[in-house]
This record gives sequence, C-alpha cells and structure tokens, in this order.
Amino acid sequence: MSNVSLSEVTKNGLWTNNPALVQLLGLCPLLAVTGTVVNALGLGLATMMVLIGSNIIVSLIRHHVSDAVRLPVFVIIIATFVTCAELVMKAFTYELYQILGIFIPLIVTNCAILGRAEAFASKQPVGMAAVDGFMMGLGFLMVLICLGALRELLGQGTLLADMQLLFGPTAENWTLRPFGEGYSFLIAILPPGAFLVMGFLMAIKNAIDWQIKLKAEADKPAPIKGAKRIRTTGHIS
Amino acid sequence: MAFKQVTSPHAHGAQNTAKVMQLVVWATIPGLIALTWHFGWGSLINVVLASITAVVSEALILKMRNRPVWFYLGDYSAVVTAVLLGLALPPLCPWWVVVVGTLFSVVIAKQLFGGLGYNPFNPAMVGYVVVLISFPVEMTTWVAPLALLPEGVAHPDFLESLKLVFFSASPMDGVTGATPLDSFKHAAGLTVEQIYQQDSLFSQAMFAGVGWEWVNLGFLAGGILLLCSRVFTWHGPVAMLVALALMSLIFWDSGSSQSPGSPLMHLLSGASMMGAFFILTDPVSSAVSHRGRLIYGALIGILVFIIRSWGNYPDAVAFAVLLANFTAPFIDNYTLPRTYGHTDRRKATERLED
Amino acid sequence: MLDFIIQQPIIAALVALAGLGIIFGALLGFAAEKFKIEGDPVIDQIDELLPQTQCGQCGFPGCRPYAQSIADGDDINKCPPGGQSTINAIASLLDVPAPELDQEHGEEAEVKSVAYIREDECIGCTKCIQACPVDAILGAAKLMHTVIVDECTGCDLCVEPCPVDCIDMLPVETGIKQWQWSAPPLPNGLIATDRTQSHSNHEGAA
Amino acid sequence: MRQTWVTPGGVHPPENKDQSLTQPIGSLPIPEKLVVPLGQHIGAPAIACVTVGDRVLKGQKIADPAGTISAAIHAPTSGTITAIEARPVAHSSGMNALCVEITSDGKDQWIDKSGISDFEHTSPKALLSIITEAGIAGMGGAGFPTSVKLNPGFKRPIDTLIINATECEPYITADDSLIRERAEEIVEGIRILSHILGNPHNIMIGIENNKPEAIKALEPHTKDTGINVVSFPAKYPSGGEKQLIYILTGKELPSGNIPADIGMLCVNIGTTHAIKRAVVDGEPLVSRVTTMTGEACEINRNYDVLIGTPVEHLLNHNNFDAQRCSRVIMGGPMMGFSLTSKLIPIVKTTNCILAPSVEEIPHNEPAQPCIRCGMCAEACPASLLPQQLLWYSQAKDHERLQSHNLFDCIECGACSYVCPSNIPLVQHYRSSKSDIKKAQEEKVKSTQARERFEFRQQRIELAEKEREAKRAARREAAKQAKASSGTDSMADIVAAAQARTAAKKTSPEQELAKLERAVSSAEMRVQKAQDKLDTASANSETDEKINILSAALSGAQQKLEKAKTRLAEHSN
Repeated sequence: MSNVSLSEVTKNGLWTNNPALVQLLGLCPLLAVTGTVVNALGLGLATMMVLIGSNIIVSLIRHHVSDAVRLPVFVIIIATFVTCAELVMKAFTYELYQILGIFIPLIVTNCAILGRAEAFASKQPVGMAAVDGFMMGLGFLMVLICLGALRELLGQGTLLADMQLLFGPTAENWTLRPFGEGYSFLIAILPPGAFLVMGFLMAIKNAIDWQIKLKAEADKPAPIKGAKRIRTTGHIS
Repeated sequence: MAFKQVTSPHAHGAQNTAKVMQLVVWATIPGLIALTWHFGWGSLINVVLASITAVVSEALILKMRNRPVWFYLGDYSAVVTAVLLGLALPPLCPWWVVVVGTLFSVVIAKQLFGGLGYNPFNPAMVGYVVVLISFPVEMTTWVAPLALLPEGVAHPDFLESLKLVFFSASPMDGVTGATPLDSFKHAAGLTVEQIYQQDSLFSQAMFAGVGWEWVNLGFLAGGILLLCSRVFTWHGPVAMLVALALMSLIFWDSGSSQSPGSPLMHLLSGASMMGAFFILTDPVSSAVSHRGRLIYGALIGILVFIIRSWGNYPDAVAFAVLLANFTAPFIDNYTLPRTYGHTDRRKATERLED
Repeated sequence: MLDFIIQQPIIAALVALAGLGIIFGALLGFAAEKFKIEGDPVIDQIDELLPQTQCGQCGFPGCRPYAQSIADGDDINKCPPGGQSTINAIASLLDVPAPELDQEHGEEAEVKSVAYIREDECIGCTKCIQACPVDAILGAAKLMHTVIVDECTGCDLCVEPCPVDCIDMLPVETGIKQWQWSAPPLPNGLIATDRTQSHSNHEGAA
Repeated sequence: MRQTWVTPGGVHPPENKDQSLTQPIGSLPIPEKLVVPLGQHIGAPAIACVTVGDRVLKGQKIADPAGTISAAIHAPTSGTITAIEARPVAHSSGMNALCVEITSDGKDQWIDKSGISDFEHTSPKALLSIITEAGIAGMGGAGFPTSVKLNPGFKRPIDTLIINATECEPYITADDSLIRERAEEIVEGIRILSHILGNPHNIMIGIENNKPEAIKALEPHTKDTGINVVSFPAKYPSGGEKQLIYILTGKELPSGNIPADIGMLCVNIGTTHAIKRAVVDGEPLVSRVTTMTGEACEINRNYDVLIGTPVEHLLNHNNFDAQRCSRVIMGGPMMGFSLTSKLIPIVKTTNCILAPSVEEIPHNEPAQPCIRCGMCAEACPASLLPQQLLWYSQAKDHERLQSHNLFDCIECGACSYVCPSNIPLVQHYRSSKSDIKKAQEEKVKSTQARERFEFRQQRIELAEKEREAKRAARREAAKQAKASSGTDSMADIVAAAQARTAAKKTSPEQELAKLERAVSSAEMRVQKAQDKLDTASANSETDEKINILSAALSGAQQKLEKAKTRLAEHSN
C-alpha cells in the first residue's frame, strides 16, 4: 500500500474506483443537487476543495493520531474545511449558496471524504494524499456535472442555465435551449430522475468496463491449471 | 417418442398465462365502454396507442436481451400493462404522454428488472406515476362527462379526437371538467350536501358522480367476471374496498364541511374499482398468501383514502399501490401459511436451528 | 480565565471542541478495550464451508490455514474441490462478490472421485499412508494397503508418492440410490443470468 | 355417515376412470420371460438366493430380504432362472438395477401352498412372519415393506387402522375393481390386520365417493364387523397418507412423524388383499391388479398381472399404438413416472400403466416465468407456498427452502397441474430436496474429514514431541554418564553406538538391490510419461495438456537422475 504510483491514483479517482459511480459514496448530495449544471458544479467544487484539504491534513498528522480516536479527529478536520468552504461560498456566490442550502454543510457527512481520509490519506505521504484528494474530487465532480447536465437537459430542456451564479454576469447568456422553449419533463429534475440517470450512468460505465475486461481476458495467456498446489503432508518424510 | 423421461405430473390443467392475460384484457371492456360512452374516444385511443408502444418496445428490449421475442410477447403481459395504463390516463391527453408512460412501464419498470415475474412494482402504475409527476398539466385535464357538456357541445368525434391527441398540445376548452374527487378537494368550507347540490357532477348522478359511477361499475363487472373465472382470489380486492369504505365511513363526519366524502362516493369514483380488481391484483408485485393479500389490500384501501383526503393529488390508487408494493415482501415474510403437520406459523426469515 | 474564554468566541469554540474530542476519544478508547473480541469466529465459519479435502490445491497446508488466510483478506477462489458453490457460499458469508474459480489452483471436478489401490501391485511402501491427510489408507510396511473409500476425500495426494503407480483416482459410482432429478433449466433469465449469457455470447463472437 | 374433514387445496383433474371399468379384471397369457427386480420396495434390495440355471416353481422364494427394511421376492411363475443381471427397472431415473430373469415353462406350477384358515387363533407373531415370508410391500405406490410397518414396538398402541381405498389419481381403477370383485377377501385381510394389531377399536376404509359400486360391494361384508366404510368427496390428492388421516380423523400427522406415532396405521387396500392371500391361501405376493389404460391402447381394463411381466407384453396384448402415444407412464398421470424402456417389468407397486395419446396428455410446453399468481398455493394440499419455494429453489437457497418446509412437500404435483406458466415445480422441488440431502451428507463427511485431519496432525505432533523428549532424555543420560565415568568410557559408548547403527543398517547388498529397484522403477516412470506425451501429441491434444505431461516427464527424468546418482554413490 505504501507505494502507489501517480497514474494509479489518477486512474483510481477518475475511473476504476470513482467515488460516485463505483463506491457509491456521497449519494445524498449527489442525487439531491444535480438538477442543474451550476448546482452540480458548485457542490462538486466545494467537495473537491474539502477533499484535498482534509486529505493533506490527515496525511500530515497520520503519525500522531492513535487508532482509537482517528475517526473523530478526521471528522473534525473535515468539518473545519466544510465550514471554510461554506463561508467562501457565502462570500462569493451567495445565491448559489442559498440554492444549495443544507447540502453544503452536509458535505461533512459525505462518506467519500471520510473514506479517502481513512483508506488513503492516513497511510500515504502528503503529496500523494493531495493528488488523491484532487483526483477523487475530480472524479466526483465529473459525475456530478454529467448528472447535472443530463438532468437539466432532460428535465427543463436547457444546458448551463444560471451560470452567472457561479461565474458572474458574463455567464448570463451561456444558457442553451436545444429543444426550444416550453419543454419540461419534470421527473428528470425530481429525485427519481436522479436515481434513474445515475443508474444509466453506472450501466454505461459497467458496459465499458465489461468490454475492457473481455479484451484483457482475450489477451491474457491461459493459466496453467493446478500450478499452485502444495502438499499438505509435506512435512512428513 | 413414447419412451422418454418426463417429470411428473403429466397431466396439466387448462389454465395458462396467456389465457389469463387475455381474460384480463377482455374484462376491461365494460369499463372501457363506459369510459368511451361518457368521456369520448380518448380512452380507446390511449389504449390502442399504449398497446402498440408496449408491444414494440417489449420486442426491442427482448431482442437486446437475447430472448425469444415471440415466446415472451405471446404471454400478453405487455398488452395488459398497456391497456391498464391507457385506461388510467386521461382521455385525449397528448400522444407523447401515453408513449412516455408506456415506455417507462415496459422498459424501466418491467424489463430492466428482469421481465415478467420479476418486477417489484406494478409496471402500469409506475408509468402512470412517472407521467403524473412529469406532466401535471396534461395529466389533470379531464374531459367532462357527456351528460354535463353544455348545450350544443359534444365530445370530439373519432377523427377529431385523433387530431387532438396527435397534433394539439393545448388543452381543449369547453369539454374539460373536474372529477368528483377534484370537486371534493377544492370545495373547502362546503358541507357534503352543499357540494352535492351545487355541483352538477353530483346532482345529476345516481350514486356518486356523473359518468364516473358507470365507469367504476363497469370495472366492477369486469372484476367480478375475473373473480368468477378464478384469475385471482377475492382477498385483495375485497380487503381494499372494505378498508376504503370503512375509512370513509369513519371520517364521513355526517357530511360536514370537513368530510372527505361518503363511502359510496369513494368506492365509485376515481380509479377505485379499477384499482381493486385490475391493479392490486397484479400477482407479481402483490403479497402471496391469503392473509398477506388481505393485509396488502387493506393497506392499499387505507392509503388511497389517506392520500385522497389529505394528500396533494385528487386520486391516489397509483401511489397507494406502489407504496404497498414496497411492503409486499415484508408482508409475505410474516404471513406464511401454516404448513400441514406444523403447529406454528413460521416466519420466512427464521433460521433453522442446527 | 473563564470570562476571557467566554468573551473570545473562537477560543470558546476551540475549548469546547477540544473538550468534546477528549471526552469522546476517551470513550472510544475505553470501548475498544472493553468490547474487544477474542478469537475470530469468521475463520471457523469459513472453515465450515470449505470441503475439508485437505488437498492443498489452494496453496495452503490444509483447509483451516486457507480459511485463516481468507479471513485475512486472501482471494476466495482457490478451492477447486469446493468449486463454485463453495466460492458462492463464502462470498455470501463475507458479503463480497463471488469470483470464478482460479484455474491456476486446479479445476473443479465434475464427478467426485476417490482413490483406489490396485492391491496386487502394491509393494507396501507406506508412502501413500504418510501422504494421506485424513488417515484413509490402511496398511503396514511390506503389506498391501487399501483405501477406506468412505473416508477418502479424493484429494489425490497419495497418487504421486506411490513408487509403483498403483493408485487410481476413480469416479465414485452412482447407482439408482444416488440418482437425483436434475434441476429444470431456468425458464427465463434473471438479471444475473443475463450477464453470464451475454458473456458467453461475447466469447462466442470473439 | 361419519364426519369427514376437508383438506386445504387439492385439484379436480378429469377422472377418466370409466374406460378401464367396463370389463372385469382380466388375466394375461404368461409371458415367455419375466424379469423380477430385486429392489421393488423401499429399503435395501433383496439378495438373490437362486442361481442361474435353477428351476423354480411359482411362489418359490428367489431372494431373501437384506436387513430389517427389505422384503422377500418370489418367482411369479414356474420356470428356469436364465439371468441375474442389471436390467432397466421401474424407477424415474431409467437406470438399470439387479433383476432375476425367469424363463417360463408355461406350466405355472405352484409350490405347495399351506394356508391358515383359523387366523384368529394364531399368534400375531406367527402371522407377521407369514407376511414377512410372503414379501408383501405396500401396494399403493411407495412400497414400504408391510411386515416392517406392522412390526410391534410402537411408542403407543395402534387405536386407528385406516385402509386406504381412496385411489384419487385419475385413470387408475385397480383398487376399485379389486374391491368390486374381491370385497370378501379384502375384508378378511383387514380382519387379519386388525388381529395382528391387537384389534384397534377404530377401523376405517377411506374411499372417495366416486366409487359407489365398490362401496356397495364392501357393505355386506363389513356389516357388524366394526369396520366403517367412510366415503368422502373426490379430490386429488386425498389418497396421500397425511391427507387421508386428516380427512378421516381431523388430526394432522406432525411433520417428521409416522402415523404410528399418533396411534394410527395406514394400509393400502391392495395390501390387505395380498395379506389375505398370504395368510389364508398361503400364496406369496407374485401378482397384482394393474390398470392398463390410455387412448394409445385399444383395450382399457384391469389385469391380474404377474410381477415381472415386461410392460411390452402388456402393451402388445392391448394393441398399443406407439405413434399416438405421448409417453408411457407407470402409475397415474399426477405422480407416476414415465418409462424409458418397454422392457421395464411390472413390480409390486405398479398400480397402473398409462399410455395416453398426445391429445390426452400433450407434450410439455416450455416453461414461462412465474407470475406469482398463487394458483399453486391454492392447490397445495400441505399449505406450502410453491411459488416461494420455486424462487428459493432456483436461487439454491437451502436455508430458506427448509424454513418454508420444503420437506413437507409430498410431490403430489397439484401445483404443477394448475401452474399457468407450465413450470415443472415438482421437478424443482425434487432436485432441491436431493441437493439438500446431498449437502447434508457432504457436511457430515467434511466434518469427519476435518476431525480425522486434525487428529492426525495432533498425533504427528505428539509423536514428534515424544521423539524430542526421548532425544533430550538420551542427551541427559549421556551427559550424566559422561560426568560419572569420565572420558575413558566415552569411547566405549561411541563404539557401542556405532555397533548398534551398523547392526541396524541393512547389508550393502540389500541397499544396492533397493537402489537398483528404485532406478528401474524410475526408468519405468520416465518411459510411461514419455509414452503419454507421445500419444498426447500424436492425438494433437491441447497445448496445456501437453505442457502438463511434459512437466511430468521432466520431473520423472529428474527423479531418475537422482536415483542413478545415489546408486552410483553407493556402488562406489
């Protein structure tokens, strides 16, 4: 576990061990706020920031925290970063902050963050932990944006609506309306839609993985059967 | 070929799944006739459109899943789902509402869970709820019953109905009206008697609401036919209707302004009868034992009344059935019948003592 | 001091949090000591599921050591005598996905077999007796040996040591009493079987 | 009219009993060859006590019971034993089992029969031994040896004797016609039974009300005998032992018990007839009444058939049309099994040979998915939930299957009969039952293996320890000896030890011979491995197999080298 390569960490975070699609962690905010791209982006960025920060700190103190109390310590660290993130959003993107509401403080309970702190950061050097935090955060963010885009498009027929909440007035007319005005399909915006779209995303990912696996299997040489046998009675002369 | 290994029993009864499903379709005809008579051609168009969509989409999915298409289409289950959904949707709703609802029923609620027999939820009701919450405007626009249309106005004829369904997204004026359950929901402050007097929907009715009563009686007739041909047992439907009647009797409140309506009104409006005989009797998603079906039916009856009276939606059969579907495995778990030779009823999860 | 803390909200918060941290940390530490679990029942449970052939195909000297290793996180697909059913049982016990059998450890035999000694060829070397993990071979030095069929686990560990190759692994005879109805083919696919079916289709195409 | 109780579930398949009742019980010409299986009953197959070439008379014992639960077998006609070998037998597996083949001499010559006319003054024990000798086994279908069933040593006295004349399966009329024609003998058989059991105060003949003639036939003989003929509405499966007990007494047989545990005994009516024949007439069980029916046969009627008659004989005699026939069934259409060969003989439990046409019993339709309609649960006489059992059976969830009481399933087939999706439910349950039984057996075996392995480890450890202790003791002794007697004697000790080892050592010649043997055997192995490899590559086997073989070859070669070097060392 101590030697993890950079590419492995990247691949893990973005694909093979994606916190949202594979580990299914942090589903509560994931499903709740991905009605539009801007919401998804806002929450995703906040989560990513918290993840990087908490991973770095956890990694820094990893030798100094006893096993028994590590979880409370991690939670306090995460909570601190969440509070920071909340204050930052309150300061710079107040409207978005209001839309996201309770889900920003709820980042604390996002298991993806605690999970990374426990499974990775508490065992790895600072640099690697930071990269892991970034990659996991990015993986999470990507899924959030995918979900947000799909749901926004399906549900209200727009893309990149209200981006000014995050990027200021310049983003006001970024909104795209591929289906024209008046389109709506509420279920995609409502929670069931989140589950459905998420399910399809996971299905697509699994289908891709399946193809990759088949290819890998085809390339792999056939194993020699029974090669690893030992004698249970070997110690008898 | 006379000498071969075949498992017993060799004899087989006359019943088969396709026949049962066909019977269910035929049994909806009295209800469909009543709907068409009182509300125009819309329901018939819904049913046909939904059936075509269902069969085509089921065939496609079966093909994708590498299943014998004709074998599984031959069980008529897709048609049953589509017919029930078509009957539940408002007449003359736009074609895409029907198509989206049917696709959700067949593709997501049924085939993605493994096809017939493996769907935990009633597919028709899943489709109905999806379109209900997705397209609230279209789904709450009901055609007024024939008897209540103003002088000189009639339901659109068949061709016009087709045009409305396929080319006009705008709700029709003149021929729309409230349903009895709507009337009760929106008539705050009036006593039942006042509502009955003021609203022609009730004042011209024989039992419960113009048109609606006959639709429900039609479904009741179809349901009794199915019951007599032993397609399902009486437990579920009777439990639901009794629970609904009891609930409305308890809260009848002698017809005060708080009253959510009389038992007769509740039994004969909305989708009560269709729900009791055609929806909750879907065997796949309901409880299995007799006691289980009693509980399951009663639960639906109670939920229907609660949501109708105090919920946001005027009718509630779809939501009640879906909620009860959730509980079906749980009910099964606690209602195993007592097996011959055993003194106690076992719970399904009970572990064997080693 | 107290006044100072109360007047400085940041310090107050810090103190409160630190206090909470200390209290809960102590509580957790206490609980960890108090409710420590002795032994590891999961090893016994895994051992219970393994077929107890003691054949060593998993790479461990006996079933229990392998059970121990599984409990420590080893792969659960190394037991050919147990086959897929054992893998599935362990997977459901440990709540992990069931992998396919690792062919490098051997193949699952379709028919169970037991060892038979061709008795007229046996020279009485006792090598097989020493090799048998379950004492299922009777005999003494320079005297003919024989396998107690009921006790033989079919591990075939005795075959290789025999200097005169007089041990055969023969399939267990199934008579009319052992016959059983085969399960009817699955009439339709569950979601899980869809996967294996499409899998074989893919393989067929490849 | 006595009170009867109604069982839950059940089905009403078309009865189809009239066809075979138009004619009285007939008899067949004696077939040329009779094949008598040695296992016609539940329990261990009997052991043949004749050899090929022996001449036997009708009713002569040809096989002794093996162990407690077994039954004797008798020659069904006079003739010569021409074979004792495995032949296809009446079993769902279609497998072969040991049979005695008798070539008939056409004389049908009986052994000396010695019956007891006055059974009431014979001790039950003596009667029981007659029944044992006569090889009577339950003739309703299961074939449980009757003498074992009647054996004393019950936990409590039998107060209720139930005679099963239900015959609830469609088509079968063997019992019906037997009662119509031989009611007097049957009642006498019941009285013998009653005498053996110490005259239970409650004796009932349970019969479905679709056999009015049989009921009428019984009436004159049962009058004033204390035997009640109880009729009840026809429903399948009323004839199941458990179901019949409930119908007649309103009591349920607790799961896992036998009727004797609640003071009851159930005997098939055909068996009582056989008992009468055995006791009063001294005739062992060599023939039985079997219904031959189905549209694929021109003649439908009951026959008194010799046990061991091949089905072919019966079919040919009735103008069987194989083209029209969908399957040949031994037993009824609900619980009977299909025959895989027409050479299968009639046995003691064969109550019917059914050769239905394709229109009567069509070929099985492919199964559709279960829609949980619950019709199976309605039909189940044991109040199980067949659809749940199916679910768990497919998932191989043995624990759930058992908690849903799979083992209370009597395999009556009512669930499959009503299933609208044509699911072969019974086959699922049978397969699951045997899977569970097999798993339990394997569990026992694996526990045993583990114990043996652990014991062995312990033993080896102990031996190792003992050796270690001995070595330590010797070291200690040597040390002491050294301390006490000084350096001089040390040389002696060493010399003595050397002498000991020399004595122990085999002589060099022996050693040489041993090594030579080793070399030659190693050579042999190399040769063998080489041969295998050659054949494999000649047969163009898969690469992996060749790999394995070549690995084996190189291993053998290494061993040979080693043996050779050792030999060389030794010779030097």
